[in-house]
Amino acid sequence: MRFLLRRLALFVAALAVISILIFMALRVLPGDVASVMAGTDSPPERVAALRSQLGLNKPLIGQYLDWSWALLHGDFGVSTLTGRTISAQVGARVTVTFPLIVMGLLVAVVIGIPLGCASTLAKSGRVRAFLHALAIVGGSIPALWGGSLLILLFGRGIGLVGLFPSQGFPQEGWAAFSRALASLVLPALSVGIIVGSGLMRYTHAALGELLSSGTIDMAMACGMTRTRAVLTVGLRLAMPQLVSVIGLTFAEMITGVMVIENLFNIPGLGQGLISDLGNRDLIAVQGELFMLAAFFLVIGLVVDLLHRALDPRLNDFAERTR
Amino acid sequence: MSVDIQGLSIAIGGVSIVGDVDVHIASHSRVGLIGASGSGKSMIARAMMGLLPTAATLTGSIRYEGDEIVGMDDRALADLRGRYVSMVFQNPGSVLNPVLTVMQQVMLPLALHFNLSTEQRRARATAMLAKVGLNESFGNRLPHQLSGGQQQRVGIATALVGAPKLILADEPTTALDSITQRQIVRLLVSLVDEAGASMLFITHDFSVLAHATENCYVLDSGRVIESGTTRGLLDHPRTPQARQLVHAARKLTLRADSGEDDDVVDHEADAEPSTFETPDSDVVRASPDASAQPATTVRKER
Amino acid sequence: MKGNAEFSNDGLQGAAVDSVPMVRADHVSKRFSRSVDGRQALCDVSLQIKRGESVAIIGGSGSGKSTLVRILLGLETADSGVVEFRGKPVRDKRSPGWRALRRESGLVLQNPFTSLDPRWSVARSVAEPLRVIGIRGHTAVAAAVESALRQVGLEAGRFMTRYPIDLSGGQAQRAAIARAIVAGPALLVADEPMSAIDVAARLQILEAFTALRSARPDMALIMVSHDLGVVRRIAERIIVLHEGCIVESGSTAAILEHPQHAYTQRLIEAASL
Amino acid sequence: MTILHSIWARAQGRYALTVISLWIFTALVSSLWTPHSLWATDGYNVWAAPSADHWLGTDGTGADVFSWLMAGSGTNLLIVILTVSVSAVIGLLLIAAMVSGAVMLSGVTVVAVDALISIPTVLIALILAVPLGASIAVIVIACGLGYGLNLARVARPQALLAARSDYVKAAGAAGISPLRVLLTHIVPNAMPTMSVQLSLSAGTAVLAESGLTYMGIGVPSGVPSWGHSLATSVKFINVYPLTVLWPGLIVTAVVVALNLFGDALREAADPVANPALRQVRQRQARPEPAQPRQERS
Repeated sequence: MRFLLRRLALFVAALAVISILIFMALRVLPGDVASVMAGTDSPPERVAALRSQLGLNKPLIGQYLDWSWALLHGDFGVSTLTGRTISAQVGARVTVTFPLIVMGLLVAVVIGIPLGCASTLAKSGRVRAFLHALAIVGGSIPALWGGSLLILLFGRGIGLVGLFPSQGFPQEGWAAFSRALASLVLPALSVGIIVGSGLMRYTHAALGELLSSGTIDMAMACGMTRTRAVLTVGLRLAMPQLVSVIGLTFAEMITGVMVIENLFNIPGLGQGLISDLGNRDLIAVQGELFMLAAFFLVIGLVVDLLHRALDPRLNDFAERTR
Repeated sequence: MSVDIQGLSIAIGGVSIVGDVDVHIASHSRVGLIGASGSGKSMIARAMMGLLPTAATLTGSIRYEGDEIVGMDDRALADLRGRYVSMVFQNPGSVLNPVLTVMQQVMLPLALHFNLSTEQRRARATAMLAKVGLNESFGNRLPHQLSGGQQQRVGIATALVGAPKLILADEPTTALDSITQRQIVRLLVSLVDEAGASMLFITHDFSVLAHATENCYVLDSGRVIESGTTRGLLDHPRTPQARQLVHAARKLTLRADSGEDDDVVDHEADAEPSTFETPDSDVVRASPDASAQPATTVRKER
Repeated sequence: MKGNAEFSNDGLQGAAVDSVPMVRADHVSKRFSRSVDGRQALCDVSLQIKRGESVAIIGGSGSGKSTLVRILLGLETADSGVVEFRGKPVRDKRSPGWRALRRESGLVLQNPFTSLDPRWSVARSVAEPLRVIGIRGHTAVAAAVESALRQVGLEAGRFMTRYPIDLSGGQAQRAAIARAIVAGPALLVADEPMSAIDVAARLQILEAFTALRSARPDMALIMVSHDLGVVRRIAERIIVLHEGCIVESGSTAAILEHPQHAYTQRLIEAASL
Repeated sequence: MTILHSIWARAQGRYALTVISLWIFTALVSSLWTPHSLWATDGYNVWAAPSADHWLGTDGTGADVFSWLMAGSGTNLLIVILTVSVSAVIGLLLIAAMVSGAVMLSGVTVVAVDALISIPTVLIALILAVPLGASIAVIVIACGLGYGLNLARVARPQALLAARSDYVKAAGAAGISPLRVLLTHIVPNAMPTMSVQLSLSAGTAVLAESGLTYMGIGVPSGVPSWGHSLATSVKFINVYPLTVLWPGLIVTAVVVALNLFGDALREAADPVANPALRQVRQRQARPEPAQPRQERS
């Protein structure tokens, strides 16, 4: 129990640190935030109006407290460019990015874990070597290139075999469910394959370690075949590690998603953030960065707690940490 | 169950670990396999259980009651393991499944080989745990919450719960302190005899072997160099390696009487073990031999 | 609880009172860091070890013998009681006697394969303590290492450049002993040096210790073990530890011939062939 | 030299060493000479197919693709070297804190690493991009921090094992200072895992460069890099699909080489795993002692 409180306390502390980091990043800008946002040649009174609207003339600490207080109420401020509240803007993008991440993770898990097990269990050395090589090459393809290859192969209109749309996302979003889903297939594949090979290598390493431990021998001595022992006992013991690996993969995946969203022109968080950054809509960027950071801190917390729960020795060990 | 091993050779990556070994274990008999570390003794036990590493190559024959097991596929071997042949491992702490409670571990072989209801399995497992001196309260403990001796008792219970006909004990006492060692050996011997099974006991220490087995084979770098009754070997070891093992065992232990050691072992019977309530390990049932001394429980007044 | 002071000094009165004892512990107690039932790892232990004396501390697992040794070496702090090395307290890093104890003590641990750094050659491992006593010159270090290896029966030429992975159990443990004695310590502590290796190798280690006893008569030796048979040839005096308390102590012959306490009797029975 | 020798002995090692040395060689040469000047644009010869004059054809502005890729190798090499060193320093500092005696320090560091590691490097890069704009510093700091955390987390088990080992206890008992124990015992024993992780991070840094540059927060637009070449050719993928092949192939080949180099390095540089290394150190050791040898034991 003590561990849980310590971990939660640190989660909140990390959230605070990240918010300060993001806040400072915007304030340390060469020149003043308002003038940058208003555009270089805009008249001074426009800049002054912007300044007061954003409350920039208050001392830094005051600004930070206002912002974080608003954050607690889920109000991420209003984008000066579009006039829409940031939370609405982000809300729309999340409905695109989140399914993409989930589909990507699915592809990664479906590729990674079975092939990871196969590369450990396969009888013939050649199969093991081939799968190992596949994992290394798969993990070395830049997201950008992987995506473009998939477009060239399967993209509708240019690809050899036009199966899936290679660009864009239906205007009406998920209303046109089938078209929306189809447009996410290629992006999910390109993200999933790359992250999947990483998962495959982690699974291979985790299982490999376990094979040499006596626990598999004990399970076999009780009457299990080697394969069954590895798949039941082995996987169960590797579960804590695999969970934290999937958590890590989730974080790695966002890099891929951001690139893929821009490549496939998918209106998700990634593309939105980049365009906001491009047009210097700093308030929007500030809100979006914080939301993403909070999202990943939560993922980290959940993965860490799951890891402890799955491994009885750990939470016992945590109780009596010497 | 009688076991016949003929011309058994094991090699890993081209390096020969065991070379042309012949071993016979009559049913209801306890046979020892002794050799320095690295002599390949554990490898023979693993071969008998089909637990050899995938890179190992095996030739020769191992027959249980006449049925050849070399060449059997893993599925057929798995049906044997835990039902007819079972194994007690050296380091129970690193072998017992860390996420299974004691009860779940002991019930595993039953679940794999017999279709019993959960209650029957639980009852049989509880009875087995009592036999190895672990009462109810140990049922839902996890391996890392047990002492070395208690972990090995769980290992023995798991090996014996399926009433196998052959027990392979691979250095079961090496990781334990001297008092627990003697308790575990006595426990194994009594349970094996009670079940009418036969046992192959592997160790590097003659003093442990003297208590556990009737006859034994001496192994040196993968070859059987000598065999005979354990007592006979202790008194007159022929080969230099056996002599060295006996010499070392003598030097490192006390005589029954603690006079200066001489090479001839006096034959008066071992002092009968009596029941002692020892705080750091659980009550030891007096072994079923006839002349049990009256239980004298002496505890130092605190 | 009867103070067991009388255990610690029986049989000593007769000996000429040496200068200050090499190691002295007075009413040392220590609770398990998170003991559930308040059981004590060490309860009120007192003992004295003179210069050049060889003492065995015997007990089963959980008897607190390793904790006692770590406290005697100042590597662990007792809850209560006093521990002194050559008359100076060694409670922790800041105690006056601690630095001297580090320089003048050698420690041999149980498992030879983990007590040598796998990525260091034998020569470099054995030479490690020399830095602390200021021997840095290449030839001086090499000479000290060679003589230490020779004392434990390892032929310097062959073993100096070997790595632990190429050594047998017996050889690795002897290299660990060489490391413990290379700086000429006044006190050598061996914490169950033989229980992790097989019988044949154990004999080599026993011979190494007996050779050391004769080569360095004025070096005190504390041998911790759970096996009476092993220590019989080494120790002049035996202290039996059971559940953190000294239950019996005396000369080796006395203990082996007339064990008083039931636990000692069981230790003897467990160690007889 | 023996380490390189042992790496060369294995097929994977050979591939890794050839690709990496080729990369370093091209990076050095490119700083002096490229087939065509990077700025020699030729309006009439835009998107030309590979020809004798332009080995890999030309890009949208008519500049020589091959020269840009050559020049790019220098930038990427610089980024990889900086990122790996930053992450090595951060990783070592974190490990030192995690295995240190002070329970408070090690406890907090362990949990802090677990918490912060869930922040993806791209997010850190984005935060840094706001003040710094697109620059190599963004990549190096973001990746260095991210991989440093990762390095500490992956190498922690080895480091803890070493810290709690008997040889560290023995060194402590002999009076060796904790800092010296850390540098001579704990770090070398965590080194095999760390060397693999560092070469993995080198590979990921190359991949990250291409991603971040495409998103406009990596290498500034004027500076040649593989990410830059990839980003420009991807924009016209439906018109000139071929041009996308070259940068992607180079990056993948290099990242594969870095990964294989990591695996090979782990075996080759570790005396425990590499018997050849042990023989060599024996020959380098002092020659046989002169005095007569008597076999005693």
